[in-house]
Amino acid sequence: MALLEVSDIHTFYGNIEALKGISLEVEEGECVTLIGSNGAGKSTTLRSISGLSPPRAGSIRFDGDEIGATPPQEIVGKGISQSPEGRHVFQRMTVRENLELGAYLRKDSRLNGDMERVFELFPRLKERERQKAGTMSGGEQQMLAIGRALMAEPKLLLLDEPSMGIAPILVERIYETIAEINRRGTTILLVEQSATFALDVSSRGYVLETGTVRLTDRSDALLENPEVQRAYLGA
Amino acid sequence: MSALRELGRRRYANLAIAALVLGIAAVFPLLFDPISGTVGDAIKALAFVVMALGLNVVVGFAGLLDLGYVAFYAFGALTVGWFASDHFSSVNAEAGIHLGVSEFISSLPGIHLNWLLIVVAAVIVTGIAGMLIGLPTLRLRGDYIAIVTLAFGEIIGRFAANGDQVKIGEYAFSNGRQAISPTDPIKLPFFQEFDQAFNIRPYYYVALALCAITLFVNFRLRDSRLGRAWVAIREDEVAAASMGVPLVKTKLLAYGIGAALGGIAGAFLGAYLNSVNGGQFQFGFSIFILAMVILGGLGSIWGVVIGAVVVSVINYYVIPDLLDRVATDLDLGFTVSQISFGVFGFLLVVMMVLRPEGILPERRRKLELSGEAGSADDALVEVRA
Amino acid sequence: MRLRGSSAPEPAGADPAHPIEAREGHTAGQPANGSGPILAAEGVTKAFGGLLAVNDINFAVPPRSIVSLIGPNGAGKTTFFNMLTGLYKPTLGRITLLGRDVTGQRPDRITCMGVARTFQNIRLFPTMTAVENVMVGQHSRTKAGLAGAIVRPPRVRREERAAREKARELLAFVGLQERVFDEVSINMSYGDQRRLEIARALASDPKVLLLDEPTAGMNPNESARLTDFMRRLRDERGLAILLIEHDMKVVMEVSENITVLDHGEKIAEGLPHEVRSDERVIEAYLGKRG
Amino acid sequence: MEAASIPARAVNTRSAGQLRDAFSKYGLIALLIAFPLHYAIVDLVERGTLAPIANNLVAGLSNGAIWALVALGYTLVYGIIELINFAHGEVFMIGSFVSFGLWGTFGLTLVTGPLGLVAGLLVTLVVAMIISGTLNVMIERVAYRPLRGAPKLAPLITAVGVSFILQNVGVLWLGGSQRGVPDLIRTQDTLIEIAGVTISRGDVLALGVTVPLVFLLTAFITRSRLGKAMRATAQDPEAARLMGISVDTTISLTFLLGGLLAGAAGLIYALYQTSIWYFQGFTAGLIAFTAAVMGGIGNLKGAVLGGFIIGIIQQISDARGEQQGILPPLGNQWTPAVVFAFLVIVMVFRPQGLIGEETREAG
Repeated sequence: MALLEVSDIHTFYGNIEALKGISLEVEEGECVTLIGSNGAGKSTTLRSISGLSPPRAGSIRFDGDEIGATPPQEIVGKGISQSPEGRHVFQRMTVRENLELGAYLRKDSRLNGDMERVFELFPRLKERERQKAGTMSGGEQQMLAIGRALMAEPKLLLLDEPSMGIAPILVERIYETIAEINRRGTTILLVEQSATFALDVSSRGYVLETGTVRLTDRSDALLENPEVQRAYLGA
Repeated sequence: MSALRELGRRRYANLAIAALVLGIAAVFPLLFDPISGTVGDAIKALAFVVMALGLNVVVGFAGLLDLGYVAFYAFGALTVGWFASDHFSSVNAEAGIHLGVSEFISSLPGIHLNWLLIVVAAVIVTGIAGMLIGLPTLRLRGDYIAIVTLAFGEIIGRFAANGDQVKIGEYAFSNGRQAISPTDPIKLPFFQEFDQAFNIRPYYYVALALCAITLFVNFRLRDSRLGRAWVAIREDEVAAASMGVPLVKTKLLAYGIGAALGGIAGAFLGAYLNSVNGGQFQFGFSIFILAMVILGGLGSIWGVVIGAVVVSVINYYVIPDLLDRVATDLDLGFTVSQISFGVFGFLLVVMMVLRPEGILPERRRKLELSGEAGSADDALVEVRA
Repeated sequence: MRLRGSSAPEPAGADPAHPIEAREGHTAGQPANGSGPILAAEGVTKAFGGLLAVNDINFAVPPRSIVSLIGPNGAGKTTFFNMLTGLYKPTLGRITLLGRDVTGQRPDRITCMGVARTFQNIRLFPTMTAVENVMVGQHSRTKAGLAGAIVRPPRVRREERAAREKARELLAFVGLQERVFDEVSINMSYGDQRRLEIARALASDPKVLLLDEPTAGMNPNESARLTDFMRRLRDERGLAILLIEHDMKVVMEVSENITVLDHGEKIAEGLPHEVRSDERVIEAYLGKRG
Repeated sequence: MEAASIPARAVNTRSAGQLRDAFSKYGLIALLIAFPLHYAIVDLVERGTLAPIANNLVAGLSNGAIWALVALGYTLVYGIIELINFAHGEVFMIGSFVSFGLWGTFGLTLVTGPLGLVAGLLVTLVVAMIISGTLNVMIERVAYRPLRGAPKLAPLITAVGVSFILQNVGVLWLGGSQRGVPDLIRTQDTLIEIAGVTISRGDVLALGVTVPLVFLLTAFITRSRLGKAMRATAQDPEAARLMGISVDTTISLTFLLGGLLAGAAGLIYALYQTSIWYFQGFTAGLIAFTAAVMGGIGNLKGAVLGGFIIGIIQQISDARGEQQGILPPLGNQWTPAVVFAFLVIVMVFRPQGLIGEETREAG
């Protein structure tokens, strides 16, 4: 049984159907990418999984439990954490406080160790530990958002457009780290508009189009698939 | 062209309802003694209908929460105090200024204008006051607008209450907590001067006529280019501006009209109550009128009329005659009259929580408050923010 | 910056290296005469706090043309739109409409002068019917004021009737079924809402129409219809259209000229096939191969 | 809170914009300084001493301490759900009433010994705080929470309604007029006098309770886990939910804190003013709201600063009943109008407040 099983979910904003029956699976330890153009439903899929925009129909099973109607704050406790689109770090709080909030639900005492682990992945954050998050660059904020999500010790990490609005050099760094996080055993579901990096680090990918899954394949195959390029740049 | 037919039907329906309501209202005072207290209460209730319909233009149509509506009542009533009493007793070498008033009043000192002229003056004074208050306010967020209008209302209330200390030369702004009294009775062309000692029905019919005119104005405005612009601003200010609706001007018009209607009602009450007491313009009165609008249904013209009547009935009959007796019978040790504003506050809370669209909801508000409208807008932002 | 293609009508002698000087002649106050741009931005910049959302963009919309603005998420396209329509005031730079400086004008003034727009997230007036929405769109082209509304003289009645008829014509023009004309907009289907928004924008008789992701949420069929429709607007109504769009099929098919933004900067400009094969554009969209 | 929607205020108004910008930066500060400065000059010229204005300032600070506590409640709540909790003033009023009631129950009188008095007052403080806090939480549950998704004006209207209900609870409780409170601590007694400037026992009490409470609150919000959850929710409610923070619980906690402070303020007010009545909450509420806005709503430091500023303005206005200098005679019948005039000026020219930039930046 897969760690995450999404079957035929329909998610609405008002009376607009943003997801028209999305199904996908993520196995334990995998890194899976959702790609597609703007408005294809990638972010909505993540939001449905994390509970922010619960689906109106269909089922989401995580680790054997149905979580389609569970509120987000409880889903975090079950082991899914998300780095949301646009980062959404707490601007007026320090890097350290942001990371502490990432571990909000954890009662154990290994926080400091975990924070060191995040600092090890993102040495930049260590340098800025006492700085207000809002004063950092977009790339640093992205690192913080990912680090914050890791602090929840998730079984499944949802990353929404980690490259958005970030300088190319930093994008590379962030993707190296994402690959590293996955190597260390965290399952990752990734949403990305810039497909190349994402497909490089993931094993499988889904191509979304207007709220449906257009095709799915191994990442290397998708990279070569002319249809993927067409989806982005038109024929 | 089914839409036009539909519109036509609606118009006739409204006319029919209006004729029926006004007809019943016209017969009402004949059922009572000419100086019956019930008719007196009804007269005040009719003035409140005018005010509630005025506030409805601001809050219901344009969506601007005004918590200082009492200011316009104050200005309207003060207009009577200034121009229909001996308040400015030394003008014209104590001979007074008189225009279109009865022979007896013509012999009194002070400024005495015919009531119709005073209504015109009140419209001008309150309209200008409304725009002056509105101008600096309207750039603000909705909840800030509410507080600033409240502050203005309180400031003006303070000026009225301590107006005896505010003097330009020898002329005071008001008589302070000592009322400006007596004010002149209403006199209309072709009619005898209204004499409250024998018959208050003429006042009733004047109030009813004001209601009818106000209703007419409300309906006309609602179904006009301006009315559409108000709804547009209320529902999406950014989109409205992008469609060419000038925000400040359009909002100011709503303020001005609401203020003018409040002023007209104030001018009527000032004359009917025979005195203008500077201490009476308090925040509670704004809430009293707001409760009528909320209870009836924000934006719904007939709803607001019902709301005004219901709240007036509660205020003049249910609380003093029914609830107070119950309280006395149960020996509660207090009267409900003491806490009448608490009752109106309670009405506000209950209505907003249980039936925010009011007794007789307006079609649009029902959609807005049910949470269907507007949700799509915010949500789609999330799709590709 | 890349050279413009020849098919896009450009101000005579426009030199891409010196765009501001090049356009000076057209901004001196004379109206566009078919050769100058209808809408032009010169060195337009918007900073939010320390963040440069849009940086020094030069841009022109020639008359009777369809030009597009593309770029990845967060590139600053909508911010740029909001400056063109007066919702944001540029931090630096100048925006001209038919040669008149409109930088920082109020949005309703800009609409009145001939710029209309739609919104990325559809911003209809939810409880108004389709016809009423379009009638609000005519606000700047109708006159009835306070007294007119109350007295309703024949002039106002005529205006009202004409506005209503024009609204229905526009709704039919954008392809809405007559049965939804009096439907409250919140209850309309998504595609119909998109169409209605365009009708509402057209109601102000614009010279330039700004469409912000009009095909978002449409299926390929609907998108294709919209593409045809944009051409009709240009050819039949003589409109200039500025399009923000993520559906590249639509963009490539319909645009005469494409400008690409990334991180608030213009990274490319040119004909569709030029833009498509531009290395920087591919990188911006797909990411650089490491 | 929705990231990409265009805030209404972004719709720019061009004319008078620059003038307003300039005024909003310096004009307000200048105005605030000019007000006491005017009377300082008057005192110096007419009486040759600065003692009267200095005494105004001292009394103003004590008053301001009360407003600061109430203002913190407005600012906390506004920071987290963007609602002007109109009923907050009444929660403060209930704090005064509870304190008064408890003194009767405990039998605290003018002759109670110092030990008993201190113990009695401390117990009163705790109970008043708890009751006001609980009341505030209940108000949120009943009147605001059901309207969480509704248009913003809906909860504001219920807030006004709740305010009226509580005022009338006050009327039933202690009647419709001012009620004298035993002057338990002999408020007016001078503790220190320097060059005609007196510091009374009341001044010490007001600041002595307020300052530690403000520090406690600050420490709670900056250091504790729940405090961090509050700040996180205020900054980005959706991201807070992704951290596992329950937004409902956090909002309740915010109302609790605001209520606790209002309860403490109620007790100080009763002791300090030695008279209480049902209407005190309405005026105090608006004064404190003005303070919160003046400081920059959503900003704790700002609320405290605003509280002190408004306290001083109010005290000066109360004390200057005769014509002095270029300003007309004021006096306490005009004080609300003076405070509201400042409210209007702040709202119109600098709605973000004096140090408002730190709060709620866009996005």
